[in-house]
Formats: sequence, C-alpha cells, structure tokens
Amino acid sequence: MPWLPPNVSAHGGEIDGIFYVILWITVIIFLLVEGGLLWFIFRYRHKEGRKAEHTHGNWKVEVVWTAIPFIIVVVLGAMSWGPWSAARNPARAPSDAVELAVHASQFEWQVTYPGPDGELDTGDDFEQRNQLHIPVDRPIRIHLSSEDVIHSFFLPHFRVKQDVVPGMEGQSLWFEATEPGEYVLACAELCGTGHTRMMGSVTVYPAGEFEAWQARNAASN
Amino acid sequence: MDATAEAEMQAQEGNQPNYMLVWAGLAVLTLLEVGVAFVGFSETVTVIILVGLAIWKALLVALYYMHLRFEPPRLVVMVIAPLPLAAILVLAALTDF
Amino acid sequence: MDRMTVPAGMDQAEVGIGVPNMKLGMWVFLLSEVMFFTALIGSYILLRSARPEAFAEPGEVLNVPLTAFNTFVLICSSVSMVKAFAAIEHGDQQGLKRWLLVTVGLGAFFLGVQGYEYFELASHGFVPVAEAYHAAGEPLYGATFYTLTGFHGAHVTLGVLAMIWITIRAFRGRYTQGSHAGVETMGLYWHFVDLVWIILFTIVYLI
Amino acid sequence: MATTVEHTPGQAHAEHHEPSFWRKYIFSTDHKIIGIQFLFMSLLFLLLGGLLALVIRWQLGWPSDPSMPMPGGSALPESMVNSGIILPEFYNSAVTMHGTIMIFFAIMPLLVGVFANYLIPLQIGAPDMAFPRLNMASFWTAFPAGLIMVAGFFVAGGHSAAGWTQYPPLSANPEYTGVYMGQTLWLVSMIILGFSSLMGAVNYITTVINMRAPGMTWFRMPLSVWALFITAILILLAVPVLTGALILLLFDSSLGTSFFLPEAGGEPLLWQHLFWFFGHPEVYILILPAMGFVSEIIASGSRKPIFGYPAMVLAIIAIAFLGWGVWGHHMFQSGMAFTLGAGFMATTMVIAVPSAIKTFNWMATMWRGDLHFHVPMMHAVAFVGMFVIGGLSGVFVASTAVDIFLHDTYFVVAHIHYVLFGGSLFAIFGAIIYWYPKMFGRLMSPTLGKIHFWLTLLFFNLTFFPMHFLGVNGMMRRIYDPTQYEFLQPLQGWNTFITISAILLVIAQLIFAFNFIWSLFRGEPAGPNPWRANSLEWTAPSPPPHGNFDATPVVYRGPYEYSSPLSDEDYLPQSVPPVDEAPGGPPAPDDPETGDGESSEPASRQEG
Ligand code: HEA
Ligand code: HEA
Ligand code: CUA
Ligand SMILES: [Cu+2]
Repeated sequence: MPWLPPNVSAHGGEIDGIFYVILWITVIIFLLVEGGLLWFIFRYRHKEGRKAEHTHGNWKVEVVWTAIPFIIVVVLGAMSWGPWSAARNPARAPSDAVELAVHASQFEWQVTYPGPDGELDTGDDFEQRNQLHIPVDRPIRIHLSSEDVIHSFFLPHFRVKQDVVPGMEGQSLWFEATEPGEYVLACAELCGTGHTRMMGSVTVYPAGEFEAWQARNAASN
Repeated sequence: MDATAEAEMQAQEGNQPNYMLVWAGLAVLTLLEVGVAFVGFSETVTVIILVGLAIWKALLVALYYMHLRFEPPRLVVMVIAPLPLAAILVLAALTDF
Repeated sequence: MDRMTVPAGMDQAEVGIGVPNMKLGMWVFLLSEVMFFTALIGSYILLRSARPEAFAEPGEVLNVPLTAFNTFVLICSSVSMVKAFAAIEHGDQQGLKRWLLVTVGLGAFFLGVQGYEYFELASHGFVPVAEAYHAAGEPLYGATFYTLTGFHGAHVTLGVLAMIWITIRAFRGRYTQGSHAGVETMGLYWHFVDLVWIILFTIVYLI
Repeated sequence: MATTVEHTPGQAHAEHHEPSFWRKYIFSTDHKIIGIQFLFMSLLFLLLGGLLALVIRWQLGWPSDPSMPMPGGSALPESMVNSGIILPEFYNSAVTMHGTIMIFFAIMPLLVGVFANYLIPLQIGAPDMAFPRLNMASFWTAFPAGLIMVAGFFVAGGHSAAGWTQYPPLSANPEYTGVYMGQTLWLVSMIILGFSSLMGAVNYITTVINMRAPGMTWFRMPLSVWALFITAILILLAVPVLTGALILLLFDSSLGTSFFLPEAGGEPLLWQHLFWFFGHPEVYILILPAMGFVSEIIASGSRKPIFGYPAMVLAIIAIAFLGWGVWGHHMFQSGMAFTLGAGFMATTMVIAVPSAIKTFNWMATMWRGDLHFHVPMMHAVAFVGMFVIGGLSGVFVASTAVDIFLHDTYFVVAHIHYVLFGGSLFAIFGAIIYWYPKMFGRLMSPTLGKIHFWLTLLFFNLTFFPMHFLGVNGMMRRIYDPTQYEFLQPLQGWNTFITISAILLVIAQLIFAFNFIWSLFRGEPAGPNPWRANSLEWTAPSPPPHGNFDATPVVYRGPYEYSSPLSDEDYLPQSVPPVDEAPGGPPAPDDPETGDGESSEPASRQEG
C-alpha cells in the first residue's frame, strides 16, 4: 500500500503525528458507522409481520452523539494549532537561518543563493534554475515571490507547501532538513499549460558540504 | 387581499409617518456629511462620524419609506438576516488586507 | 390577490407571514441585492485598505458638491415615490399620477447628472481602464469608482424604466385604493436603490 | 369549501381548454413541467461532465502514451487531441469544464432546478409556485447559459483552463493561459446562470413562506422542503457575491481593469475570499437538498418516523448558518494571515457536528425499522455510507497543519467525489427513481435499477477510494502527467486502475440512462402512491394535473407518521383526517379522496 512519502524535515513529524491521530479517530468512526449500517440493513430488513417501532426520537441520545463529536473536533483543532503557528507565524521565523530567495514564474523556479558572505542582495549572490541546494540540520528560510500567476512551492518530503502570490510582499517559509539526499520541488497550484512540468530538484548536503558547493558556484559567477 | 394584510393597511393609515419630515431629515444629514468630510477631523473620527450618519440615513429610508416600521416582525427579522453575513465577509477579509 | 387558496375561516397568517407574495418576493430579491452590493462595496473597502495610496483624497478628483446635489435629487425622488404610494393608499388617482411623473423625472435627472459627471471626469483622465488612466491616485481608483457607481446607475436606469411602465399603468387607472401592489413593490425597489446610493456616496465620495 | 376549488385557477384551467403544445411543454409556467425541463437538461450535462471525466482519466491512466491513443480523439481538433495524444491545454480545459459543468450545470440544477421546482408546491399543498412566470424565466435563463458554456468548447483558443475556481491572475489575463474567447464565454455564462438561480431562489422562498396548505405548519413540513428552503436562502445570499466577483473578473480579463491583477495594483487573494465566501455555502447547496431527499426516502423505506425531526431541522439550519464562516479553509496555504487560518480551522471543525447529528439520526431511523430495500432506499443508505467517508476526509483537510501536506493533492479530489458523487449524486439517483412515478406515472425498472446501483457503488469506490492513497503520497491535483515526477511513478499502477474503474463506472451509468428513457414508455404504470408514503404529493394523481390538487389539501400531522398506532396501515398520510374528525371512519390511506379536506374541520382547530 503506497503511503506518506518519508518525512525528512524537523517539523514534519508533528504534522504526520496529527495526520495519524485523525486517521485513527476517523477509521474508528468509519467502522462504527458503516458497521452499524450493515448491521441494521441485515437485522431490520423487511420480514413478514415485522412492524417498525413507532418512535419520534430521544433527545438524550441525540445530545450524546452531538457532544462527543464536538469534543473530538475541538481537540483536533487544538492539536493543529501548535505546528500551524510554528510553520506560519512570522514572529517564529528562525533568525539564524540560511536565507534563500525563490522566484516563481511560468514555468520554473529561479533560486537565488547568497555568496560566501551569507547575505542576499549582495554582489556575490548567484542563481540556479530549478535547483534547490540546502544544508542538513540547519534552519532554512526561503523568501518567495512570483513573476506572473499564483504558483505553489511544494516540497512533499518536507511537508512544506506555500502558495506564491504575485504582488504579495514578504512571503517566506522556513524548515529544517534532517536527511541528506535528493528530493523534489513541485508546483501545487494550477498555473497554466506547463503547470505539470514546473518541477525542480532539492539537494540536501551533509554537514559542511553545502558551504563548499556555495563557494564553488559563487566563484564560477 | 386577506384579512391580516387588510388590518396591516389600517394600522398604517393610522400612524402614517410624516414623509416630508423624513425627507428634510435626509437632506440635512447629507449636508452635515459633506460638512464633516471637509472640516478636517482626524481620519478615524471623520470615518466614524460619516459611517454613523450614513447608517442613520439608511435607517430613515428603510424604516419609513420602505415601511419596515409597520411590517410584521417576522419580515423585519428576515430583512436584517443577511447583514451579519455581509459583515463577516468584509471584516474577516479585512484582517487579511 | 395571491394564488394561495384558503378554506373558509382560516386566514393566510396561519401559514404565511401576512405579507402578500409580490411584496415578500421583492423583499427577498432585495436581500440578494444587499449581498451583490456587499461584494462590490466590500471589494472597494478591502482594496482601499490594502492599497490606500492608490486612492485620492475626497474632492481631489471627484466633484463632491455636484454629487451631493445629485444625492439630494435622489432623496427627493424617494419622497415623491412614497408620496405616490401614500396617494393611492387614499385612493387619490391624481396624486398617484402626479407623484409618479415627478419620480420618473427626478430619476432621469439623476442619471443625466451622473452622465455629465462621468464625462467631466473622463475628460480629466479619470477612466476605468489602466492604460488610459492619468489622474490622481492609481488605475485601481478609477476601476472601483466606475464599477460601483456604474452598477448603481444601472439599477437606477432599470428603476426608471420600470417606473415609466408603472406610470403608464397608473394613467390607465390600473391601481385602486384596494389593489396597488405594483406601486408598493416598485417603491421598495426604488427606495432600496436610494439607500444603496446613500452608502456609496459616503464611502466613495466622502471617505 | 366550494370556494377553494374556484380559487384554484390552475384547476379551472386544466379542465376547460387544453393549452397548445408550446404553452404546455416548452414555455410552460407549470412548476412540474419546468422541473422536468431542468431534469432533461441537467442529465445531458451530467453525461457531458462524465465524458470529460473520461478525457481526464484517459490522460492520467496512460499519460501521453502513443500506444494508447484516446478513443475518438481523432474526431477532436488538433488543438485538443493530436494523433491520439491529449494536449496539456486541452487537459486543463477538460478539468476546468468537468468541475464547472458537474457543479453548476449538473448537480446544482438537478438538486434545485429539478426538485425544488417539482417538490415544493406538491409537498406543501400549493397549486403552483408563487411566481409561475418568473419560474419559467428561470429555466429559460439557465438554458442559454448552458448553450454559451458549451459554445466555449468550439471557439479558437479552447475553453477556460483556469480550474473551476478560476484563480486570477491566471484567469484574469488571457496571456497566461492562451484562452481568450473561451474564458469570456465561461464568465458570461456563469453570470447569466446566476440570474437563473436567483429567480428560482426568490420563488422557492416566497412559495414556502406564503403558500403552504392550511395546517402545514413549519414543523409539519417534510425535511426535503426544509432542506430546499434553506438551500434557496443560501443561493439567494451566496450567488450574488459570486456574480459580483465574476463581473470584476470579466472586467479584468476583457476591459483592462485590475481588481485582481497585481501589476496594476489589484489583489489576487480578493478573488479567493469572494469566491470561497460563495464557494463553501455552494458546497452545502450541493448537499443539503440531497440530505432532505435521503431523509424522505429513509423514513418511508424504514416505515418509521424520522428520528429526531426537530434536531434534523436544526442541523440543516446550523450547517447553512455555520457554512458562512468557514470559507477560509480553502485558503489555508494561500498566503492568508495565519491567525485567520486558525480561526477558519475552528469554525470548520465545528461544522462537522451538525452533519454528525444527521448521520446518526438517519441510522437511528433505520434502527428497529422495517426496512424495505427498494431501489431508492438502496441509494439513500449508500448516500449515508459514502457521505460519511467524504465528510471524514474533510476533517483531515480541516486541520490547517495536515492541510499543508494534503492541500491541492488527490486527497482533496477524493474528498470532493465522496461528498459530491457518493453524497449528492447517489441521493439524486435515489430521488429521481423515488419521484419518477409521480413525474411520469410509471415506475423505473427495479431490476435495471438494482444492477445500476450495485455496479455504481462498486466502481465508484474502486475509482475514488484509491485517490486517497494518491493524495497521501503527495500527488498534486490538476497535473497533466504525474509520471514526470519520479516520486509519483510508483503510483502509476493505481492511476491506470482508477481509469479502468472510471470507464466501467461511466458505462454503468448508461444502464441508468437506458432505464430512465425506456421506462418513460415501457415502465410499469404507478398508482398515486407507489411507496405508500405520507407527504402530500402522494395524494395527487401521478402525474398530477395542472394545479396539482383537486382541492387544497388540509394537513393534520407531520410527514413521517409511519407504523403509527393510530392507523392499521403502516403509514398515515398528512392529509387524512383524524378518526374522530371524519364521519364514517378513516378513509383507506391511498384512497384518492383523502386529497381534499372537504369532510373535515380546518386543521387550525386541532394540534397533531
Ligand atoms: C457536497 C459538497 C461538500 C461537502 C458536504 C463538504 C463538506 C466538508 N468539507 Fe469540503 N470540499 C468540497 C465539497 C464539499 N465539502 C469541494 C468541492 C472541495 C474542493 C474545492 C476545490 O476544488 O478546491 C472541498 C474542499 C474542502 C477543503 C479544502 C481542502 C484543500 O483545498 O486543501 C476543506 C478544508 O477544510 C474541506 C472541509 C470540509 C468539511 C470539514 C466538511 C464537513 O461539512 C463534513 C462534515 C461531515 C462529517 C464529518 C461526516 C459525518 C459525521 C460523523 C460521522 C460524526 C463523527 C465525525 C467526527 C467526530 C469528525 N473541504
Ligand atoms: C458532482 C460533481 C462531480 C462528479 C459527479 C464527478 C465525477 C467524476 N469525476 Fe470529477 N471533479 C469534480 C466534480 C465531480 N466529478 C470537481 C469539482 C473537480 C475539480 C475540478 C478542478 O480541479 O477545477 C473534479 C475533478 C476531477 C478529477 C481531478 C482532475 C485533476 O485535478 O487533474 C478527476 C480525476 O480523476 C475526476 C474524475 C471524475 C470521474 C472519473 C467521475 C465519474 O464519476 C464520472 C461518472 C459519470 C457520470 C456521473 C455521468 C453519468 C451520466 C448519467 C447518469 C446521465 C444519464 C443520462 C441521461 C438519462 C440522458 N474529477
Ligand atoms: Cu506553477 Cu503550477
Ligand atoms: Cu469548503
């Protein structure tokens, strides 16, 4: 059975956790409801001489099966708050992050890297098309902007997704990779004929190697 | 025309509002608005006063010219029902702009 | 007379809310109008709070005195409309006709003034489309202004046309003290359009 | 009481002279004919939407595979399908139009255009709608809207390709999609359709408020009427917001304004707020009537009063009301303020509760019932089972955190189809089969009906359940070729499997089409009350004459008095006078005479 792609981000585990909590709750509810239906279908199917019980309801049980779901959903909502604000609250953006800029356009991702000085918008910045290179175990902060239409910056293995809205200032997202390797960057928002091929590669470097790569490319510019 | 509606009519005959008075009120409020807009209070004060006056005028029209004051309560309830929705849309979205 | 049939001794109120179909229908329709203008006015408010710099100060571009006068015209047309209704309520045919004519006239006059206003503004480069725009503020200002006032104008136009039809019927003596649902329904629509303008005038011209 | 008959113009009319063919069937003001006109129109659109789904599935099953050319593709112009290969431009249009047509031209008119028209007057005991001519206008506005929408396929540049949600800037600037005329036609058609819905809504609301038969108090109305009434209110207040937004978008795309275009100062997110403020109420417009029909069918199929009628009514109202405060759950990842997102999560979670009440009350209605599994009942029970799956998947995406991963993946596509097909469409099939005898005087073949039901239930699940897996794997929506992504390649087997199931699903629908048409002529004639049900429409002949009832029915009780101790039959129609009232004992329930209140005091006198 195909399932969640392996999570290689620091925050992803918590999100998957909530996913599984909801999964188990809903599976149980699913079994109760469908099971109940099947049981009634079998148990109360028409037979000669069966007469249905004439009842208009029972408010006590109704209150019960109103209250229980209410409690469940309130809990689910509360659980989601933590990871949500961790991922989205601008106040909680990491200060010591490796800062990159990604500019989306039909149909490519233009990634701008700081040179050795680690600062964006300086002379030694360099660009790479459809290639996101990042170090492992260090917070990454990506500043997003769009040229034309709405795109969506989607890293399935990192549980990251953020629409990139043209004209919206200061859009950014942050995460931390936990596993070196090759991953994928996809566009999750319909953005035109080429939406399907608006993809890039993500390379997560083991400790130290990112800086080397950075230096090499900065030089070659 | 059925009995109750007939009765409604009578009711209106009774306290038929003074339309001219309402008209004068609307005219004065309009002048007031233009005044407020240009005496140059602070931004917020102006907005608050102007919106207040506009609502006042709107109420005059709805209550007297559209006879809401003389309609059965159920109709009145029905009429104000969508206003909260309008408010939700604008206010919620405002926090985003 | 609505089509509901009621056995003797039971009145409409048992099931309805004591408002005849025509009138109730118009009210229901007006509720949808409220939401329609909410979409337009809401968009204006949101865009303006998002990009204040795109909008000019009141009076900077728009001719407020002229429009204030026009607002007064519309208010007058409202009172003449309600006078027409009051007249037929008392079975006064003459009054009905007179006041309806006045209302039609005022409505048409309002449109005339708005047309003149548009013409003036456009000639100063205040237009809805982005390229041709060269007035204070930014194209967004022109686009929102013409859309809001334009759709109100369209409502007034429809109102005037309907009102002419009602007036014709009035001259044919179709309305009596007992039955004049047409006049009342027309009035509701007309006052609503006036009400919308009261809001628009404040938000678009004064704030 | 004689006065009553006089007062029913429709009646007099029907007896005196036969109207011409055109007046009777084409430009009819009879709510029943108009309902049936909507029925034929929207079924054709349902078929079209289904075929477009096959285009989508063919591409996803064998992405751009020369060895698998699209059947009939050669019939289509090069600009759509080139030597059997579906082009990405056409794929995007197909997805857009599949969604648009299914939601606005198939399901919405089926639920509201057909059944609000047909059922409301019959079930509240009125001779017709409050505004019959407005009602006719409503259909004859929807029809041209449909033609315009279809015309979009034939214009240069193809049809709109911005998704049924039409997010600008993509939809607002033709350069981004290469679609010019098609986009304009899409917008114009949708604006016109909005007027049609509006006329309908005004009519339904006025009719329900003002034209209920004597004794038909609010809490004696069938749940179908309640659902349609509340739905009409949602339409009345939601559609104008969409119309407003569409107009702004039309100006942007063709007049050069910039409401949603950032380069000239517009706000793309403004569209999303307006669209979804309409959009979420819209999805409840697409489920509430279905819930109403299912309540009718389950009660009569279980021969048992609906469990907790007041709670069911309140749940409908609660869903409708809360539905206005959740639209942001479609925008969690849109760049909207994150606090706002959290707020919308809270409201969205809560909205699961009223649906819970309905689900459990339906089950409780079946509990200790005497279940007759006629074909409508099968669909109604399947509705409950399938809707729950769709609802529960909704709870996953309602969690802002989880939605970060699931948003715009096939998990959402699965959700859509479980609620819209498993929910709305199953209920529609059930409702069509349930009220078909009333509409056409004949029953649809139960044998074909059962075959269609089981095949549909099977292939529906085989088609859409695996989509949950695709989504959980991160497969994006609206992509033309998933195999371009390495991490999605292992899933291609599932995609092919889904496509094959989908093809079989569509074929299974042809059985329904055949049954529907065949039964028009060959179906077994049905009496006035084939399901032995209680609500008023079953006291009128099948099909009811112009004017519906011989005399205005008088209502003595709620619509769900099944297996009542007061009757020796297992049902007790709303208009049968209580025993003590009627001289000469209770008439047999399906005695057509029970239609009129002649033999009785007005209902206002007693409480039931
Ligand atoms: C008939 C239509 C319909 C219905 C009824 C619903 C019902 C619900 N929908 Fe759905 N939705 C759509 C149609 C519908 N939806 C469509 C078309 C889209 C996609 C739009 C697009 O193209 O982007 C969408 C998308 C959509 C999203 C956005 C996903 C995304 O794009 O990321 C979300 C997020 O919150 C959501 C949530 C819900 C919820 C919480 C409900 C709830 O109302 C469900 C409530 C029901 C239940 C929960 C089941 C029964 C209850 C019980 C058995 C009790 C026990 C349950 C618990 C305790 C949890 N829907
Ligand atoms: C009620 C709505 C509805 C229905 C019924 C369906 C039915 C189907 N849908 Fe659709 N779908 C949507 C609403 C619906 N869909 C929406 C809103 C979207 C999002 C669009 C977007 O992203 O913009 C979508 C998107 C969507 C996608 C995602 C595309 C993408 O993101 O790239 C896919 C992919 O497989 C799909 C497949 C199908 C299939 C195989 C069916 C099958 O079930 C079809 C089965 C066939 C029928 C139901 C027709 C039966 C015909 C009759 C019964 C007629 C009888 C005729 C006579 C009597 C004359 N749909
Ligand atoms: Cu960029 Cu899809
Ligand atoms: Cu929603």
